[in-house]
This record gives sequence, structure tokens and C-alpha cells, in this order.
Amino acid sequence: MKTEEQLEAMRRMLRIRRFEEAVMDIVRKGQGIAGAVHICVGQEATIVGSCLALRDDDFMVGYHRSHGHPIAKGAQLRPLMAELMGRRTGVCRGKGGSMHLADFRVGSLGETAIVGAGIPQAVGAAYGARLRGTDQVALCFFGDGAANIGSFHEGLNLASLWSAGVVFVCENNRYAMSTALADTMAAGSVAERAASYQMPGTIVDGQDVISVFEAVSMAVERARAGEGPTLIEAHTYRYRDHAEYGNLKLSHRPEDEVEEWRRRDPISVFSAQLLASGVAEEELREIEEQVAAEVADAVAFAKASPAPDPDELFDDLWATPLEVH
Amino acid sequence: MKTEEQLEAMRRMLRIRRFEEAVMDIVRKGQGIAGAVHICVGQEATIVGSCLALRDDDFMVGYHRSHGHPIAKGAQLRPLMAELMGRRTGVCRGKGGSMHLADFRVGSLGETAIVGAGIPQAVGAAYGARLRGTDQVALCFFGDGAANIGSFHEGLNLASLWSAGVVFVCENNRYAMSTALADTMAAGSVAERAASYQMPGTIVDGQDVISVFEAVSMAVERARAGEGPTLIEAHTYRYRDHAEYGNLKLSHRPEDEVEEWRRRDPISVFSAQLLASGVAEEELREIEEQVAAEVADAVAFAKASPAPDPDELFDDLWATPLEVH
Amino acid sequence: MPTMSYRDAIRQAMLEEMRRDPAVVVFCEDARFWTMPTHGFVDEFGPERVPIMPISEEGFTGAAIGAAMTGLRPIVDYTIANLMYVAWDQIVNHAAKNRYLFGGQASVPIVFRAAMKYANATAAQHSDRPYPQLMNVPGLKIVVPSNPADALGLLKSAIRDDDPVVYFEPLRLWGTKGEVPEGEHLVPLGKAAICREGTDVTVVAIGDAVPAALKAAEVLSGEGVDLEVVDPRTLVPLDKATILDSVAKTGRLVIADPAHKTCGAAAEVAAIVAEEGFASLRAPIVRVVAPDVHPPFSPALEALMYPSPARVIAAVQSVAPAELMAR
Amino acid sequence: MPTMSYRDAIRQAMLEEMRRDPAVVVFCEDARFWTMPTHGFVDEFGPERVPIMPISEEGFTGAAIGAAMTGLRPIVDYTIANLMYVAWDQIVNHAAKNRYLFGGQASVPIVFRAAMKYANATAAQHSDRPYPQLMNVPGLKIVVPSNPADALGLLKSAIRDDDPVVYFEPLRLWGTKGEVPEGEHLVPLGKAAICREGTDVTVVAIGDAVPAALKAAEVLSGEGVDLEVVDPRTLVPLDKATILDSVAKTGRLVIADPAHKTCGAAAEVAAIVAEEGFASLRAPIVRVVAPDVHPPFSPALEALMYPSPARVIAAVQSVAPAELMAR
Ligand SMILES: Cc1ncc(C[n+]2csc(CCOP(=O)(O)OP(=O)(O)O)c2C)c(N)n1
Ligand SMILES: Cc1ncc(C[n+]2csc(CCOP(=O)(O)OP(=O)(O)O)c2C)c(N)n1
Ligand SMILES: [Mg+2]
Ligand SMILES: [Mg+2]
Repeated sequence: MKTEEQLEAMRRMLRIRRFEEAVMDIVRKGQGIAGAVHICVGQEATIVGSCLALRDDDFMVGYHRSHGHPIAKGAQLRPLMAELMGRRTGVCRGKGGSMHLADFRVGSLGETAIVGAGIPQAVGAAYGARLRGTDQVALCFFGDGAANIGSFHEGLNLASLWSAGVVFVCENNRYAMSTALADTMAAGSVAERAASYQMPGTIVDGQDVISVFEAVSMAVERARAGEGPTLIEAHTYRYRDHAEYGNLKLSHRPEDEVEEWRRRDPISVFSAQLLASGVAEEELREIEEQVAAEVADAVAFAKASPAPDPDELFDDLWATPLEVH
Repeated sequence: MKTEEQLEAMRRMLRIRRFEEAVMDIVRKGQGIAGAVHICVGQEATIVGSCLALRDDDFMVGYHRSHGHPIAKGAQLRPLMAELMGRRTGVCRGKGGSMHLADFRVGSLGETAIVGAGIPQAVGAAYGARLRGTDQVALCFFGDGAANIGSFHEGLNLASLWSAGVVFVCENNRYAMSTALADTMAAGSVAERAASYQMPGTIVDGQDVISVFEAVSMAVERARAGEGPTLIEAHTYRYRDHAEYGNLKLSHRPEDEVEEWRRRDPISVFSAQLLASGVAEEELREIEEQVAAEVADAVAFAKASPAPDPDELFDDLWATPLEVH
Repeated sequence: MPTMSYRDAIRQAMLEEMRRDPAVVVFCEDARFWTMPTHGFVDEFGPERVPIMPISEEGFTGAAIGAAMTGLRPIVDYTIANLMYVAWDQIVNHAAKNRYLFGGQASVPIVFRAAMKYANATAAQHSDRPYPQLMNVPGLKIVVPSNPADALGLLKSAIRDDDPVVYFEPLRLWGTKGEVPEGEHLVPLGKAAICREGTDVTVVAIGDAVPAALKAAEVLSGEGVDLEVVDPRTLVPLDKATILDSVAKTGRLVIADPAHKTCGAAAEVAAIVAEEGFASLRAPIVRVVAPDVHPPFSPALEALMYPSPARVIAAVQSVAPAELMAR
Repeated sequence: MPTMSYRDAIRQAMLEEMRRDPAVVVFCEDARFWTMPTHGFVDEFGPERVPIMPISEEGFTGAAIGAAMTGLRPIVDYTIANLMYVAWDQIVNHAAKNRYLFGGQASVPIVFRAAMKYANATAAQHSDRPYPQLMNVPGLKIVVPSNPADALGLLKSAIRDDDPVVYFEPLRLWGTKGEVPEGEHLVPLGKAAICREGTDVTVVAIGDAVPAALKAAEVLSGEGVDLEVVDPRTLVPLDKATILDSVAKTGRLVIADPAHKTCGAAAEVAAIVAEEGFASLRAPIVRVVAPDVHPPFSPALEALMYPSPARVIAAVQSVAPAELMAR
């Protein structure tokens, strides 16, 4: 990674962090984000390191914990925040909400609330790119909980058969809701399951944005060259509980485990690395300030945006509504 | 295998072979077997070798190509043949037909027309046995085509997690309908996928009834001891096309491939072995004759049986019909 | 009578039946999680009867079927009704059919629990009310309790029933409280409840449309219109007689149901009455249902989706006898 | 006009559209198999557009969705309608919903083909007619052609449509032949066909109930009863106007449909007419449908399941004007 890219990585990680903090703040204060939100704070290095390995016209598929993923792919914050608040200016016009922050302008093909279901969809996007004669690659994120569902098996097998240009990134944060991966997966690691599909599988430190970037870049290169898919398992951690449940203290995780991971916070670690490599403190502060302003602007925009009109209820159900009804 | 067991293996393989021949004959002559039939001729050694490794009270789950499996598990032929002819005396009272020859009296828990769907059901039967305090084992058959479907993945993972007493036998006859396994599975073998579930996976010569019996017996022992599941891939072959389509010549397989496998016919090979080991030709002839008589009797029984009465249409839909309708 | 929340009634039913019958087991992801009615069950019943579940709905539904055919009585909790779709083949092709396919050799005594998260801003993939789809599949009994007492009594009956029963829970009822009879309380499957007797218009209401219909009845009684509110409780088998008797009395029918309109439960009730109760019908049958569009995330839009007292009132007014409306 | 079988019409539609538009691809197991309407397609279009498929319905349905959202127009052939259940989550939670969830940012132009093997002694797991289940899901257009010309013209329209379309084929119609217009033939989605005009009773018939209804009409015309036979062809969106107009004329409605009764397509048609056409109804609405039991294997029993001319005739006789019946 060149310095410029490193600074961009820093900027995007911060964008995600501050965005998520703003979301938590709004939820806590009951200021207009309804429904469940799954916060990805702690996982920024995996998300950003992966997305920065892509071209702008490449595809990315997220999952339920994916506020950060479109941001990492380059999406603007205003429509994302407006979506979370259910406004008509939202990126999905208020129809999708927290678990469905698609932004097709930046190749973000959407997110699904059904664990594992995005996997074959990403494979299809890569298959389609090949057929349409482009060399676009599809990056597919999912959690460790997805490793035991049928779509994982079918999707990875198809990807390998088709030498599809897809990169699978499993964000292994060790838990699915309250359940530890070790209790539900009869395998030593997610990555080792790659062998069942004759594709490379690697484990990477998901808290180190550069390691992630490098691993995913190699996989993207392979994918773009038509050499097929790769499965990357990033070891990472979410600081928050599965979802935001108000002020209740619910975690089923040992307190010191959370603390341990916080000590390796991907943003703090990377920030220290950047300073050590000669980046000026001021430069980082400037990024901090710009990001804070962007997020504040997005929140203000969202709050000022109107809710959808009742007559928008049926909008976008059909691409070509037929006249018979 | 003791000689007596070997003779029983021979008897059951012959029973399947002659039963299937009778089925083909009835189909060819249009004498009353409706719908599709999937003939298992050529695969008798795998089916019988596996089932003979079980106790009578163990469970067995079949799939769409499973006329032979209840026979191997010890079912009587009359109700099976009557079922294929859609008679009220059929083992499923005419409701199931060719793809659903359950016979619970001998632990045959039924067959499914949905590829792979029986896999988790067998796991559940084994889980249930443990909970009910028995040491019954569940044997689960499926074809090579099932190796790429989600239920395979979910079922094997669950079995391993639960150390369920289940033995998976994949009858790899190299094709799913007209499609070669090599074209649809991104893995060197079905057996090697066992590693993804931390269970032993072995390949066995599916045309050699003794090899199959020994491999499955070891797995059954393991299962009964609570040590968990095993995946066994039996290399075998079906002489017939996917299903019986009248007199059309349809095979997508090279003619010499079929011939090659026929030269290693499991019944001929085993018969020669038995003779070489000192079994009298007469003894084999006697078995042949007994089996022929049994099958003839089953056909006669089925043909003489009445079709279900129209008022049986609703029978057995509900275990406890409620009075409201 | 003691008071209990709908959620606690579900919990109580499972507890009582698991204590009564060691064959009852629970398959549920995160069964130990604090939000789950099964919270604490692992401690009481052990990890064998409440195993830790991977995210494998298709797999553990299949496992439940295998276990059920050989002697257990699993409760399979999907936690969100939409997740049944992942296991649809096992539910529709197997649980519903195996007994019939095998000529009655085995039964499939499973309760499938499905909480419906609609009206909760969780968007289309978490807000379905899929019971109409399953009503089209023979072999499944289907229940939608509308209050804590029924939630308790129907779940206990469902667990004891030898057929697969799909038990749908409108999540927004979980927190509502109601009286529950003392002692063992069983509500028979297949029996409707007449929640309110009336003479002018029959309202058949399902799930959380029942409280909406009862509120509408209250308002309308002030205007001199007397609603009869019928809660089928069990959708399969449906207590047609109670519905037809009511329409025979009132001659007018409104059906309130939070599921989608086309081929919905309301369509079935309408068709039955148009077929078997036509002679007594004195006005068009009106459906107060979710329109044929997905639940949108935005609460402002989602608020338009489901039957409300106002929508029930408007529907009743459109069919009530002219002399009553004129008053 | 040339004559063509229903099966060849399906084949012809796919051939024409694949030649016209390189974005059209086919996902089908054993597409090269001789029984498949896609036999020979790999040779013409190459293995990229007709890839060899593992038995992974959920996987390749998801892949079709990803490809469709990014520019392709897949035809997904399940070969047996029951196999859709394995892919239900992708169809119902994703194909039907993604466009709405994403606020119109992407479309999902897929045709899901589903041959229905009922009346063919393949028992319950291969004989379903699942369109009523999908009619309850917004976002899917649904088609059931009843003759070769419609099979051709509706499939071509479906492939060109930008929304997901589920195309159901009664397998026992595959071999039937019929005239097909020369040149490019498109049948618009959402438009019913009046197969036979008549004055006494409206019969709305779906799929292979249409030939049964037409035969019934022939028989009854000899008895002086004049049937109007309406084939909706598209079930979503349904051409309500044509049905209501017909009932306005006849005042009597019989619905013939091989799908199950409860919450079936016939229930929806009945509910619409009871709601919007009540004023013109002069007799109970009668459904001639499959009873709520699984298709049994035994041909002797399965013969009882689906609408036959005799069943349609009996239903019509139960509601036809008394003066006609008296003659
Ligand atoms: C198929 C399916 N099963 C269950 C759920 C409920 N659920 C939502 S998120 C979740 C945990 C997912 O864990 P993981 O994949 O590790 O992602 P994480 O939440 O840790 O980011 C579960 C069980 C679901 N949405 N989809
Ligand atoms: C889920 C599913 N997909 C497709 C089919 C259609 N089908 C029936 S048998 C078969 C081939 C199965 O091959 P395999 O598992 O190898 O068993 P074999 O027929 O070779 O014994 C297919 C594709 C099905 N029944 N179920
Ligand atoms: Mg996780
Ligand atoms: Mg095979």
C-alpha cells in the first residue's frame, strides 16, 4: 500500500467508526432509527482492507452486519444514514433499512438478512461479469455463522466449478449472536473448508488493514485473471453485542475477551503505524475532522429529510407494473 | 464374514437383482408399474454389504434409487412389489410408490425423491436413538449427485457436532442423470469432503460386498460406541439408464464403460469367490431358485392385489384427524 | 386467574410439556439467549434435549423429522418466520408428506414455531406472515394464537398432537398480557373462539387482527353496530361451522388478517362462505388485509400495511345494513 | 398456422429469445438430456450460457439473482416444480424482494420454469402445483399457459420482462399439440383469454383444467347450458376485469384448478368475485379443485385428484339456472 492508499484506508475506517457511533447515539437517544441494528465497530480493518483491494467497478455483497461495507466501497454517507432513519432520501428510499444498504452506484449489490444467502448471489455476479465480457470481480462478505449453512457449500462449489472471479471474505468474529463458532462448526477453521472446493483458503489477521489488503489483493488478482475464487478467513471481533438492545448489558462473552481485542483496535494500531512511518499527526487529525464533519452532515441531512409519502408504498415493487390491477 | 453371512449376502444381492429384473419386465410390458422407476442393478454389493453391517433394529434411510435398500435391510418382497404396482397391499398402501419404499418394521425409514434430503433425517434418527437411550445406528444412503447440495453440508456438520451414530454411504455411480460427477463437484472425491467435518472419509470398492461390509462394519462399530459418524464413498455403477424409459437407447455413457463395469459384476464376482472358497454350486443354485420363487410370488401377489378404494384417498394424511372439517 | 404475557405463555407451555414428556426436545439457534422463550432451558433439560444449533435450518429441520419419525417430539423454533423458507423443502416435501407417503407407518409430531416480526421495522426479509403458503400444503396443522391463554393452551395441544403443527406468533403480541386459567390449560386444535357475540356483521380476525377487531367493535357499538368477532385460532383444520353459523346470523362478513391479500387466509374464508354460506350473504365480503406489497422498512410506510381498528371500521361501514349506517 | 407441441413451444420461445439477446442464459440440471426442452442448446449457445449444473438449486438460484441484478436474464429451470422448495429462500426472500428492498436500484429479470409432474404417478414429492404459495408473495409474476400458442407467447414475454416471472408447466400438456401463429408471437402478461364465449355460467379454468372445462362446455352445450370459459393465463397480475365482466354477464361462477383447495388460486378468484362482483352473483361460487390431500402414487387414487370434465359438469349443474337444468 502506498502512503496515499494508507491514508485512504485510515479515512474509510474512521468513516465507518464514526458513522456507527452516530448510529448508536441515535438509537440510544431514540431519535429515529427503528428496528434492529448490527454494529460492525471493531471489524473496520477487514472491511476496508478488503474493499480497497477492489476497483470502483467491481462488485461487493454484504450481509446483515454491513453498515460499514458500502462505506468501505466508497458510498456517500448521506443516503446511508437517511436509509437507516427510514427517509425517502435513503439509498433504498426507505424500503430496505439497516440490513439492506445496497448502493449500486459504487458496486454495492446489497445485503441480505438471511445468513449465507448472499454467497451464491456474489458468485452469480462474477459469472455474469465473465459472460458480459468484463473483468469485474465480486467480493463477498459473510460472518462465521454462515460457514454451516447450505448456501456456503453450494456457492463455493459453484464458484470453483466456474472459476468465477469471486473473493470470499469470512469475517470470523467468533460468535453468531451468542453462540461460539467452536460449538457449531465441526472443522478447525473456516479457511480449511476451502479444500473441499479445490480453492485456496487462508487465514488473515483481520485487525491489520494492510494484511487484509494484501491477502485480498492477491485473491482479486487471481479472480481477475480467471484463475478462480479464494476463501479468506479474517480473524476479527465486534465490540458490541449482536445487535443494539438499548442499555441492557447482555454480552455472553467474557469481559476480558472484549478488552483484549480492544487493545488491538484496528484504528489505533494503524494510526500508530502511520505515525511511526512518518505520517504527520496533523494529517491524521485533519482526516479525523473531515470524517467527523461528514458524519455530522449525514446525520443532519437524514434528520432533515422527510419520511416517504404513503403513496410511495408500492413504488419499486415492479420494474414493469402491468396495467391490469 | 462368516460363510453363513456370505450366503445371506448372496441371497440378498440376488433378491435385489431378480426383483429389479421383474420390475423392468413389468415396466417393459406395461403390466402395471406406473411412473418413473430408478433401477439399482449393478449396485447390489454396496447396498447389501452396507445393510448387513447393521442390526435388525438399526435404521436405514434410502433415496430415489432404492428398491434394493429395504430388501437388503430384510423387507419382505410382496408388499414392496405391490407398492410399485400401486396396490392397497403395498408397503405404503399405494401412497408412496417407487421412490418411497419405507418399511418401518425392518428399520427402513423411507426414501425421498428430493436429492440429499434424507441426509439430515438420518442424522436426526441417530440423535433420537441416543436420546431415547438405545444404541441404534442410522445408515444413510445417497448418490454422488447429493454431494453438492446444501443438506449434505448441513447434515454432515450436524452429525459430527453431535457425534451422531450415523454412517453415510455415498453410492458413487459416477453420474447424476446424464451428468458426470467430475463436471459438478469441485473436489477430488466425495470422501475427501469428510475432512471439512472432522470425520473419517474412506473410499471402498462398491462392487465387492465383503469390502463394503468390512468398511461399513467398522463405521457402525464407531457409531454405536458413540464415537461419531463416518463417510464412506463406494465406487459402483448402475447398468441401466437413470430411469426406465421404455425401449429407447439413451445412455450418455460410453458403451465400453458399461461393458467394463459389467465384467466386474458384483454378483458374478462374489459367486465365483464363494465357489472358490468351497461353497457347493448346488447351494448357490438352491438360493437362486428360492429367490426366483420369492420374486415370482411377490409379482403374483402384487398382480392379484386390488387397487386402493377411492375412499382410501384421505387415509393416513393425518395421525389424528380433527373433527372440524 | 393469573396474568401472563404472550411470550411467557409460550415459555410456560414448553416448560410444562418438556417436564411432562422426555421425548420433547427443542431445536433452536441461540436457545440460551436472553430474548428467547427458551432462555434457561439448557440448564433445566440439558444440552441433549436443547442442543446448541449451528445456522443450519434445513439441516436441523430434517434432523427433527428423522427424530420425530423414530419417537421424539421436537419443537423447532425458527425465531423468525422468514427463516422457514430456508427449510421449506423439509417442511413442505417431508414433514407434511412423509406420513402419507409411507402409508401411515410413521408420524411426524413436530411443532414448528415461527415468530412473525412484522410491524417492527425489520423490512421484507424478516416480516413475513407465511401461513397462507402453508395452508395450501395438506398435512400441516396451522395455529395463530391471538392472546396469552390461547398461546399457552394451543401450544400444549400442538406439542401433544401427533401431526406436524406450525405455530405462528405475531411478535408484537409477545409483550401483551392476559389472564390464563389456573392449572393445566389445553385449547383444542380446530376450534374457533367467538371473542365477541354480535348480530350485525361478522368479523373473522386472525392473529393480532383480533385485538384490532375488538377495538373496532367497541367503537362501532357506540354507533349502534353490533359486531361478532370470530377468531379461528386454528387455520388448518379450520372451524368452518362456527364461521358459517355466524354469517348465517349476520349475513355480512369482514375478514381481518395481517397476511398478504392474494391467496391469503382471508381469501380462503371468503371462498368458503361464498361457496357454502352464499344463501345467507347479504353484502359483499370485504377483506382487511396487508396489500400485495412487501413490508417496507420505513415505519412511516409499514404503518399502512396491517389491519387497524380504523380499517376494520371502514370495512364494516361499507357493508353494514343501511338502516344502521343511516342512524 | 403451423402446429406445435406445448413442449416444442417452450423450446422455441427459449431458442428465439436466446438468439435475440445474448444476456439470456439457462441454468438447468441435465440441460443436455434428451427429455429437456433445452436439448441441443449447449451446442448452439456454448457451455458459458448453458453451464453444466450440479444439484444445487439454492446455489444456482442465488447465482441467477446475482447475475440478473448485474445485467443477465437467466432462465432457471427446476425441471420439477417441487424442487423449487429447496430454493424457496432465494425465490421468496430475494428474487421477489430485492428490487423493492433496494428501492428500485436493480431489477431481477429471471424466468423460473417449473414443470408440474402431477397426474403422472410420481407421488407427493414430485406432483405439486405450488403457484398458490407464490401468489401470496408480492413481487413475482406468475404464468400458467394452457396451450402451445400461449406457452410460446407467454414465455417470450416472460423472458423479456424485467421482473421475476414464474412459469408453470403442467407436464401432461407437454405432448399436446396446437396451432401457433406464424412469425414472432408474443402474448402479453396479465391478460386473460376468453376461450369460449357463453351466457349461462362462467368457468374460470387454470392450466390443464382449461381443456377439461372446454370439454365440459361441449357436453353441456348439448344440454342447452352455455358456458363461458375464461383462462386467466397470468395469475399475477390477474386480469380481474375480464373475470368480473364475465360474471356480470352470467351471474354464476365455477373455478376449475388442479392446485390444492385451501388458499388456492380458486380461493382468490372466489374472494375477488365475492368482494367486487357480489351484486351480479346469483348462485354460490363452486371450486373444482384438488382436495386437500397429497397426490397419491397409485394411479387409481390419483385419478380422483384433479378437475375432470365430469367434475366441471357436476359443478356447473349445481349452480346453473333452474330453468336450464329443468329442460
Ligand atoms: C438463515 C438464517 N438463520 C438465522 C438467522 C438469525 N441470525 C441473524 S444474524 C445471526 C448470527 C450470524 O452470525 P455471523 O454469521 O457470525 O455474523 P455476525 O452477526 O457475527 O456478524 C443469526 C443467527 C438469519 N438471519 N438467517
Ligand atoms: C434436489 C433435487 N434436485 C434434482 C432432482 C432431480 N433428480 C432426480 S435423481 C437426479 C440424479 C441424482 O444423481 P445421484 O445422486 O448421483 O443418484 P443416482 O441417480 O445416480 O443413483 C436428479 C438430478 C431431485 N430429485 N432433487
Ligand atoms: Mg460472527
Ligand atoms: Mg449417481
